[in-house]
Amino acid sequence: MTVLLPAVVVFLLLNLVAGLWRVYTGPSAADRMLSALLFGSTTVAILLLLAQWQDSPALRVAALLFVMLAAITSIAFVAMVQGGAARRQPATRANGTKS
Amino acid sequence: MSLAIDLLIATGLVVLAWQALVGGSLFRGIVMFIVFGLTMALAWARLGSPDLAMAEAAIGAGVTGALLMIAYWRLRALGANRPAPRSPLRARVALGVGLLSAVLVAMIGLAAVGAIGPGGEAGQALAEALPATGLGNPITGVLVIFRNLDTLLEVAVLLAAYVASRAVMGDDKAALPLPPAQDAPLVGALVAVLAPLAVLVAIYLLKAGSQLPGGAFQAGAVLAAGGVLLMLAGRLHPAPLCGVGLRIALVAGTVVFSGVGLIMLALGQPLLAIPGTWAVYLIETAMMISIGATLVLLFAGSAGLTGTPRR
Amino acid sequence: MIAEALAGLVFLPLLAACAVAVVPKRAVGVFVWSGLLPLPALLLPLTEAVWREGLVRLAVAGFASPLGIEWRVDALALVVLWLNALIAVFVGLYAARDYPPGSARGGRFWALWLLLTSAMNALLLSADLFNLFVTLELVTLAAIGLLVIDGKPAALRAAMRYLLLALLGSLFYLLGVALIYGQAGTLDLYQAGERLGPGLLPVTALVLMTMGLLVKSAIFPLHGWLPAAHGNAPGPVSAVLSAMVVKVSVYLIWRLWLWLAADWQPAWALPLLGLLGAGAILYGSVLAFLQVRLKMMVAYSTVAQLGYLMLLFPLLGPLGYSAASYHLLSHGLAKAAMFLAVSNILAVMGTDRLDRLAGADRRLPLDTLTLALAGVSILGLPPSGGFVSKWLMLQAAWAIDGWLWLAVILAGGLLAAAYLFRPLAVLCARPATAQAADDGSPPSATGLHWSGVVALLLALGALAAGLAPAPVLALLERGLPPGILP
Amino acid sequence: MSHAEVWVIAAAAVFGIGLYSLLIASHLLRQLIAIKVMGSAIFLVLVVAAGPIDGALDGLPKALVLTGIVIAISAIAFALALLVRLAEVTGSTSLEDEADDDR
Repeated sequence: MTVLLPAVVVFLLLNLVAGLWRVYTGPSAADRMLSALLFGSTTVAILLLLAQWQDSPALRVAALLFVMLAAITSIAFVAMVQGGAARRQPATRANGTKS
Repeated sequence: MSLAIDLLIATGLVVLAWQALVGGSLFRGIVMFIVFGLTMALAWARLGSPDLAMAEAAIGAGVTGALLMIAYWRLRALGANRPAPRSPLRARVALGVGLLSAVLVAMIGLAAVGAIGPGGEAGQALAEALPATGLGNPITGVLVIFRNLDTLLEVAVLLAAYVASRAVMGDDKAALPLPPAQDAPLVGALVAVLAPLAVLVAIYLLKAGSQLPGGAFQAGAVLAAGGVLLMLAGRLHPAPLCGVGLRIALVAGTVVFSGVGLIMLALGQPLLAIPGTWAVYLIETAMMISIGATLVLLFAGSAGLTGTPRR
Repeated sequence: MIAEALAGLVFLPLLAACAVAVVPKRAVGVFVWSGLLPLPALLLPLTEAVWREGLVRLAVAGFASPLGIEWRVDALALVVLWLNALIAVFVGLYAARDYPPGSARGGRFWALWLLLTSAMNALLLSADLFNLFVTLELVTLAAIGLLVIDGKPAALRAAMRYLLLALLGSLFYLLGVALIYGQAGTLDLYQAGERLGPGLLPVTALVLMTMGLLVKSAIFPLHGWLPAAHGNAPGPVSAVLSAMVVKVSVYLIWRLWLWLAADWQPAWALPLLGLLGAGAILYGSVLAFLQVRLKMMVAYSTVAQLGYLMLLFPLLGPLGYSAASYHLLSHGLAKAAMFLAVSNILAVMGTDRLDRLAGADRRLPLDTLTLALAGVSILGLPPSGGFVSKWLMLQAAWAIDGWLWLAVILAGGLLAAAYLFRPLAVLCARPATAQAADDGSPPSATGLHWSGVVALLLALGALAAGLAPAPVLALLERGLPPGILP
Repeated sequence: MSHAEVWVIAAAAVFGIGLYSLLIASHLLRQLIAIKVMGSAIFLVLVVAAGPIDGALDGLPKALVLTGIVIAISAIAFALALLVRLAEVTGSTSLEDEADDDR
């Protein structure tokens, strides 16, 4: 167990790197936001594993906080993109098409 | 294995900082910044500070990210997001300065880490003094009892930020535009669950803060996140005037904190002495309310808030 | 009694600011004045205690350092506290004309004004490196909020630049604090000074913190943000920015070098800091002379006068210390008076371009007088506070054979004469179309408004500082920094 | 390489990137993010450089960082309000294109 838990953490961290690639390439704002959300969920998993492995149960509360904030961020994003669309400004302008 | 975890997170921080700050579109930069904040939270978790992990996630990434997004949205609505070109010379100088500062910080940081002596004298004093207070969380102890002047002034900083933002807005401005709320069925359902949950979590964090990680700042940030949620879902609207209740909420933290401290002085105790655990809870509750209210108002970019009658 | 006075200095304005934010508009005035007017009275028992004991200490919350935060008031802190109280009250009285406490804008103005006053008092009392960071941030935010209160585009841009640089300065300061805590294990300024020695890390930390504070105090060559900010702020705000806000950062630099690093300050850096000051004096004076706007001229004059505060480092000694401290006090009073007078001129004449101000003395006799009297002190002519400080400074330079510094001080005085004489000559000149100016505008009532009297009082204060410097100098002598022997 | 060294080097790199970006970015929003990121780097240094006490990291700097986070968000929130107002009045989101009016 002492080996398995950190190994899973490393695996999840590598997972994040893959997700990061998506945030990097886009191409649409929604892609980026979606992978940022994925980032949030994976982080929750990492925090829960760390809580077990480092024996610090308080990290579970931090994980709970992450879950709640991720939901709120997603709503903020939806409002932002729809709000932009409602003002007849194409949401794609937000991502600047290409870096 | 644990070093591998640290290395991965640390590398992630560097890459994300680069992604957030250099090149690419501004919007991508903001998203990357939020992800950077979440990674910082992981770093704090690895450094054994769940308190900071929570604060970083809620304030550093969550609320700051929301503020940056709304500012971006407003700037775009103003049509003011065009980038300006830079001279290549300046970029080269900047690269030099950046590299130099990184090397400098690394050198002095490594020297500082290498030169660690017996550990912080103040930190040891903290560990010795904590049991007498009845608190289990040293961070809450520092913030509310041992170094509470910092905390009090910091709530005043938040108040100053709000008043200064109001000063920037000027008289004539009712409120800055928010993205128009959409009637999405899912949003309504989510809000119905999340808003009460935010209050519940905030109260839990406040309650837990005396013994476990948590406390007024994290709780206030969660309340603020709830308020932002209500605003984005169109349940709360920016208003040109600040109601009395809201105004009291804004200053409650400063007033209750100073009030307790000054009453103790009048009773012959030291200035800002905290009489007991009940006072800790009282002060933390007031601070939570102030922090939440101020952050929501800063997000709204307005003096006050109004609710919407049900449609 | 002392504890109550100390608490009052910070908490009275702080709670008044909260009250101003909450109460209805018509009640704002009461809280504003009850937050400001008692401040000088609170300083009286404190002055007596510092005079008697030399140092007043208070452990906030009952926890002494290293765990808690301590307040320490010595002679220097007391002098600057007095300056802050006088500026807050007198400039506040002046500001009550532009921002009536009952108005919508007034509420925000006064909340920020009181927060700023409280923050500066807290900063001056504190002996804790991190607490100083918090108070510095509060000072910065409140000051910039005041700067943009009229919403002028030029002020907004200046405020943005000021804010960015101030935040950057705070970061450098905080990095220094991190290193100090890592080495000394305490945040108390005095304790940390004892724990540390002349190693690489403490010196690096000192340099980092100083860099951050140099940005915040706009010392040449990092002064770039100051003229635009001080030149475009509303009148009373310019006065407090120039008289106090930049000064508290210099005050902190002094604290760091002469108290924290008293035993291990790198000797090579002292002339370097002096050179920065010399550069500020010469560059600021020349640019002040070249300005076409009166208010910008006064702002560049601040850049120049801040340079004298840095000359303390090469002239380190009892004389240099008294001179620099006295300069801080007298310049604060004179510059505040000057900005208020210029603000009146700007309001009545509708412009502060020097080429359009000919004959303004007819309409604004009082403000012209204030400008001239404050100029006497800035210039360093007897009898004025500026004369005392510059005379002491010359003596200090003479004593150590510092010919370079001597030359800079003298050149600064001459340049100040040049840039101050020019506007006065313009103001008192008879315009070519003298009849038109005289007929069209009878002496304005605004010129005799009590706000003008307030400005005059400040200028007279700067003069009076030259007539009776003995008590203040004696007080400063009692609180010399460690390592400086009388 | 010890854990503390990993964090310090990462913090140094983040600080350098922040300063670089602060100097080259022309959009004020980006410059503000740079300041925020540099602040996070310094917080890391503050906690790590304090060194451990009885195996765990010193608790005091953590409390300082918590204070620092709240101050940082206050400053950023005000700066954003200032930025939006600046864009509203002058149409510009940069300090570059100035023409500092001497009016």
